[in-house]
Amino acid sequence: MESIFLQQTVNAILLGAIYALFALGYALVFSVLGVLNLAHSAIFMWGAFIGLLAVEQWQLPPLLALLLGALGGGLLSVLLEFIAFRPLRRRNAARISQLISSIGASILLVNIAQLLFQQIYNRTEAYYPLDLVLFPGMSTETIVLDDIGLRIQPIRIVILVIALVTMVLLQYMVTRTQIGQHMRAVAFSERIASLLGIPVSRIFVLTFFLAGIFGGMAGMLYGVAFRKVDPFIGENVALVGLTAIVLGGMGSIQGAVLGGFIVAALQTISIAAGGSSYSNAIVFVLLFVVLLVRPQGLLGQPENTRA
Amino acid sequence: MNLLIDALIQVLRPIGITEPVFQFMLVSAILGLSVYLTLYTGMLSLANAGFMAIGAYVSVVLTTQFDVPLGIAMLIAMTVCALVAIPIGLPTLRLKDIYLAIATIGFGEVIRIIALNFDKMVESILELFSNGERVRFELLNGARGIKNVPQLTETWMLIIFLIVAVFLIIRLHHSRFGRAMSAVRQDERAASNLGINVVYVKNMVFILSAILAGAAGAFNGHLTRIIVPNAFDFAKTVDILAYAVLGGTSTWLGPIVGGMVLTALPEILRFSSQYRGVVTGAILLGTILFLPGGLVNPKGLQQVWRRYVKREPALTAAEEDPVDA
Amino acid sequence: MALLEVENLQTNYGAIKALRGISFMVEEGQVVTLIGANGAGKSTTINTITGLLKPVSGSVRFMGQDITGWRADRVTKLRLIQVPEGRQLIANMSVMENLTIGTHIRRGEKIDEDLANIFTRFPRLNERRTQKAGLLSGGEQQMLAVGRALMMRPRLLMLDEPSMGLAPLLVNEVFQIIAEIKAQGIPILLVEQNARKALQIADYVYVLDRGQIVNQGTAEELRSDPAILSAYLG
Amino acid sequence: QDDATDEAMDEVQMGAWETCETPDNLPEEINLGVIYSLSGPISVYGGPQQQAVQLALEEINGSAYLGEGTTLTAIFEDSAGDAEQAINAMTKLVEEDGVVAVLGPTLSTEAFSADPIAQENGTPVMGTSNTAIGITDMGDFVFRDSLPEASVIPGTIAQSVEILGLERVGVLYGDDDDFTLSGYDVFIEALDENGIEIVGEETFSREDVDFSAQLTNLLNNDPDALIVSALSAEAVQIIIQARDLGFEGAIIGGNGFNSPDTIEQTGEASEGVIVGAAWNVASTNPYSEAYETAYEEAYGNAPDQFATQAYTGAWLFATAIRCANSAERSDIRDALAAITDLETPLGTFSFSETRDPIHDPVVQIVQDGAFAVLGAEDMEESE
Amino acid sequence: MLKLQDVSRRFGGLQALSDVTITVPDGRVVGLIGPNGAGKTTLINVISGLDHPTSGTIHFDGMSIQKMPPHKVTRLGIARTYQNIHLFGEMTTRENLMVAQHKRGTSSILSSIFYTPAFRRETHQFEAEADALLDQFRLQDVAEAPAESLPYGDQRRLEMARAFATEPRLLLLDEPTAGMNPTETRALGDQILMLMQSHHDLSVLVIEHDMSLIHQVCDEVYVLNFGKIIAHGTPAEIRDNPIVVEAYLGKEDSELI
Ligand SMILES: Nc1ncnc2c1ncn2[C@@H]1O[C@H](COP(=O)(O)OP(=O)(O)OP(=O)(O)O)[C@@H](O)[C@H]1O
Ligand SMILES: Nc1ncnc2c1ncn2[C@@H]1O[C@H](COP(=O)(O)OP(=O)(O)OP(=O)(O)O)[C@@H](O)[C@H]1O
Ligand SMILES: [Mg+2]
Ligand SMILES: [Mg+2]
Repeated sequence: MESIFLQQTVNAILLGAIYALFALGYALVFSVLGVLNLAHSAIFMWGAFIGLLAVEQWQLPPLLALLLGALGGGLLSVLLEFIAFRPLRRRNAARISQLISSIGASILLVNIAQLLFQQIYNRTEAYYPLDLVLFPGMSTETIVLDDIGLRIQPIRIVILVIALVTMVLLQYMVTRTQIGQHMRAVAFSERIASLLGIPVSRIFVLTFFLAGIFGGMAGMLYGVAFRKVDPFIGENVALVGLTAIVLGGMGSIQGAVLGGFIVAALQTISIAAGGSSYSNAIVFVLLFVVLLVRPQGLLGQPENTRA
Repeated sequence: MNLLIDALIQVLRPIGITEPVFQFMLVSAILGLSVYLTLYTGMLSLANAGFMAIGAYVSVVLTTQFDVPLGIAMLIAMTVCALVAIPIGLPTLRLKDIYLAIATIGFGEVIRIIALNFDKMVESILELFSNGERVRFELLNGARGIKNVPQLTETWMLIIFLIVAVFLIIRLHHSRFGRAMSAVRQDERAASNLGINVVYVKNMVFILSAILAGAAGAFNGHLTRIIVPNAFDFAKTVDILAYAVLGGTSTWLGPIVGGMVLTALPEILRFSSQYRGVVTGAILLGTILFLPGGLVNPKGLQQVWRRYVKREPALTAAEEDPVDA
Repeated sequence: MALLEVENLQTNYGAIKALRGISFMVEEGQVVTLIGANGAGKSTTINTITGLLKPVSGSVRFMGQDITGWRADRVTKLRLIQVPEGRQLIANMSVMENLTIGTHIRRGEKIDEDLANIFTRFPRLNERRTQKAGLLSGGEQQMLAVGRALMMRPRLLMLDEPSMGLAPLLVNEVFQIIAEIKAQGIPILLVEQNARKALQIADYVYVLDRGQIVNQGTAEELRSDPAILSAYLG
Repeated sequence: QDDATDEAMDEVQMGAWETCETPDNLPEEINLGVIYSLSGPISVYGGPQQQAVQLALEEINGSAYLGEGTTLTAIFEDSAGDAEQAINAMTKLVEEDGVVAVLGPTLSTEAFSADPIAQENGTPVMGTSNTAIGITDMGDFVFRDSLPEASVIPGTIAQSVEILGLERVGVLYGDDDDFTLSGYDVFIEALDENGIEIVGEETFSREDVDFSAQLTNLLNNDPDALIVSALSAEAVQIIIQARDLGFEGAIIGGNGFNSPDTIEQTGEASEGVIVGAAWNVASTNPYSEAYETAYEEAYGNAPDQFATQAYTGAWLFATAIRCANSAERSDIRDALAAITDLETPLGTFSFSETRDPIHDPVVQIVQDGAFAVLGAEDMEESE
Repeated sequence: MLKLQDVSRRFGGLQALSDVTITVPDGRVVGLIGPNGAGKTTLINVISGLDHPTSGTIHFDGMSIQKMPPHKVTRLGIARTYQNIHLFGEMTTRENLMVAQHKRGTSSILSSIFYTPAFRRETHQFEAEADALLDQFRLQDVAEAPAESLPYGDQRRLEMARAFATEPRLLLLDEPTAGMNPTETRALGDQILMLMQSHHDLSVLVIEHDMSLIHQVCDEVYVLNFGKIIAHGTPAEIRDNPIVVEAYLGKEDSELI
């Protein structure tokens, strides 16, 4: 009983790391734009896809592939800013139309990926090689700690570390650096930011680039961890990611990470308690309760406005 | 009426709109109206897929298990939706924007999961009272769905329902309640200080929206011959939102047009075979970029006219974003 | 060559013609005031100069450079600083952050010194330095807006109704600050409803009405103009 | 020499289908409607199905199977895994395009929505991956060549129990999908019949990728074997993760395990995996081998079961048309219903009274990185 | 009559109001002045129900209202304007007024759906009233323009007109003349006086920094500083009160007036 508890805890933490990494990029764009970028999950998928092509078709070393996946995600994300968001902002369109344009972009990206999969693999799924090691010297053997009854795959630990490091770096950047301050100013109001001499357009591009990097990286790591990649893997995490950032508090970096871990923990707990059919329902019920008590999410800030 | 519909279908057939497609377009139009009501009141509620599921399941169980006529089954389904909307809306509608959106998406997901596990849940409850004997209970059949649902929905019913709904919404807009809806959207605090019971307005609208979604679900359930929980998932929610926003939310006509266009689009685009998805995405993106206010948006069309046809210089007003809005 | 030269500026909001071709200038070291009724186009003028709005025609030259149609952040980098109407603070940042956020456009030295100056002038801000700007009272917000602009060391400061919503004591304070800024040789373009005080401090005055300049002159000239007296001085 | 084997293969292949005289009464072009999920997540299954049908049609037309001058053309429609689109596609094919028969749709759910349209219009329709109960009850024009789980799983369980001596098993299944849920029901029934103790049941959802929590739960009860009702997309993950968690017993699955990926993508982890299915890549039936070679040659990867059933479905329709010597929908239906003991890649194939398929399923186990008939060794030993 | 007894409001560590006791008698215009951040807006917020006091009681005509939601407070006859304009920007001027008539409407949704005579009568009556208000507040010219496109001064007047359209017996005005020039300010003062004349039991609580307006319209004035009432009296008394001069007016202004 003790060992199963320990194993489930580890399961939850490792799953949470992936959710968290994905949610980070989501949260970043939302906090700066105030817009949900529903195409973020497509970026995630493209990160996994590019990484796959890199190791599988171009035979590049996996670390380089990770870099390419992240970079590809970043560039695609910037592209999204140019084609799906900027034109609408320029015309002062309602935020909700930006949401819809991101859906359009997402459909486009997923379908392009599907065509490419078909071209390259003759079907719409493909796998990362079985014995892929992320960096030289890394083991693919499951780590077995028999005396406490624990088994962990090394790759998941790597993902956990990457997620945590990324979170700390991002948090530092946003709260401690000038760029971060400028991002928050733009997030609050482009108009005010521009009156403070902040190059608004450049900040947007940067934000999208960073978010894309996180999305792409998360996708690539997800691919490495679970190996199967298809044009639709983004849909698996889209709702989870959304739940995570809302639960944690929109616009809060730690919130996104915390949310990711909580969602994973809840899913795991409900499965461990014998409720695998209800695990997602339980997640949403908790979300519901949290929002009723703290409408701004766990780490979110209350609205700073007055009558 | 039927003659008219037939004639209309004859005209539309060459572009790929057959009668079933037309029926689904009408259902989408109702869904569009459902989300329009909440958006018009400033609530980004995405519970529509959930209420659609409730409407579909309740009405289908009634017509298939209890031989209730469709009309009455629909009324009951709509009532159930309204009753469910009350306890959901009261706590949830205090939330704003994306928080409301995700909480209501959560509602939809929970409904879907309940539908998936309903039989199992009832079974285990019944087992509590039966001395541990294994009980079989089959009503919703989980993922297998309810099969062989009679196709009771007729095109004319959908058209009449839509006309009545539009009529009521127009009248609603002209009532003081309609003005209150708009006021709540634009400035909740000011509205409450003018004597508008914001909680009441929001909840009423949420209920109305739930009723419309429930009706759409009931119609839809009696069109597809089978209902399964996964038909009412997150993707459906996103679709419904897209109906309203792509169509434009400044008038009731927008969501109707949006729902119909978005539903017809994949059928019209069948000729593009494997490029269908890409083309759909590109059209959606292109439309919203050109017409950010949606397809039906008088102001936006004027702007586009000025900008692209008359080639006047672009508008110059920068975004107003006061500190305390 | 004047510091700021505005020539025949025309700006529209859609079909509404808010500016119908106005021309004026601000010389080094001057305080120039724009007065005019509500909706005359004063804010529109300032916003067009800073690049928040694009003019339909006309030109804006600053320090000899044609900046017509530049984006606001580029204009601001020239340290042509606007204190916008309605304060426009970053509500979710602290007072302190609001004060320092614009300082990236100047060189780093003496920021602390300037900050100390601001705090002596507005002790209220010092007390609230960690509070979120959005929760400040109206007057506190106005002080913060002026403070923020000063922290950017403007070459030309454009103030859009800086005394709006301030207690009499603070109105005096603000005008005193304006006088001090003027004394430091920083030129100011001031938009004011409080014409009495504005005329006291101004070197030159333009009167705006429905998007056009209908009168102009030195402060003394206008103070003795009976039409102005009755319309703006009450 | 290669050519020679190719030819020999062709012979085997073509020989199988030539049950009736070459027809002489057919129009130049016969349109066959095909509805598969070609976009969206289900396209993983729909895509190969489409390719298999294309392959079949090339062979059919290339060999003038329907007589010189007659071509069988497929009109492919995408249903995107969506019941509404399936209805729309079926309406278009049956009412607008006037096809003589329809293959598909991919999902049972789609079939329940769309097949009645074919039935109403007297157009034969054949499911090639619908395994739910009640599909063919929709009417006498509704066929399927996909063996329902109920015809496969009981045998799988009985054999596994006998050979491996199972006593306690854990069950893992997808509960939001008709296919996996039907599989689960049949598994449970079969386990019951064999008196096997179920030490745990866990569920997952379509497209899940992490099954560690469920598996940890199940393995905690020390089962002899894991019974899995999943689609191939999840099967690979489940096998790998179960082994990662230290499970060494048998993993028994249905259709879902029955894909080339099961071995390719799980490597050593697949040792001891038992697959009971309508058809398997490793099938030694000569018709199946010939088909498989042709498929691999055309598309570069091995077919899965659904593709094979789609391929067979296209051939079955062609055979019905040939035997009916008519392109009339009702004639085709009658000829189809009359098919008995036809040699196909699925084995010796007949339609039952209820238009369901009758042929032998296969139960195989992964040994030394390859599928082998379950119990083959024991049988050899005992001989 | 409005009566506040020992009203306090804390925001975390900040005591925005402490033990404020004031009375606004019927038919009187009461001024509320004080330095920026003194708590004036907070006071109006707790009266109008947008915010609630941490302690103390508020009575309006003997009814305790300190816990009431805003719409109920309004229905009792208390209306307000905002320091930062809060109009319904997408609605026209006239529609803004019609929203304010909401609470007086008796027509049900059903009657409007069926367009009953009662509904039509009510609509006509409201339209006529709206026209009268447009006249009274000099907004006829912009009646059909969207509120967001109005010049600032017009917006301020519209806010007041809108508050007045709820037919209040107590009107709370938060800096109604901010951004107006002296001429406009005086006109607004006249407007308030006119309202007082035509509505006998109307009372007004007005926050202002413009002392000329205070002198023009107020019967009595409270002075708030750091959340406390530091002075109360007629405008003239206040002007000469040294504490007020020190905390609020400054030398120059008291001399000027
Ligand atoms: N966003 C806008 N959309 C449409 N019209 C506008 C907008 N902003 C201002 N206007 C119009 O432009 C004209 C000039 O407005 P502006 O704000 O420049 O006046 P102002 O002189 O600053 O007045 P105030 O003293 O009230 O601030 C007014 O008629 C106003 O109605
Ligand atoms: N929601 C809030 N949270 C925290 N502090 C607040 C909040 N609302 C007001 N305050 C603080 O309470 C004090 C009083 O604010 P209030 O707005 O009532 O001042 P005021 O008298 O209206 O000033 P002004 O004349 O400048 O408008 C201020 O210091 C303000 O920062
Ligand atoms: Mg202005
Ligand atoms: Mg105030």
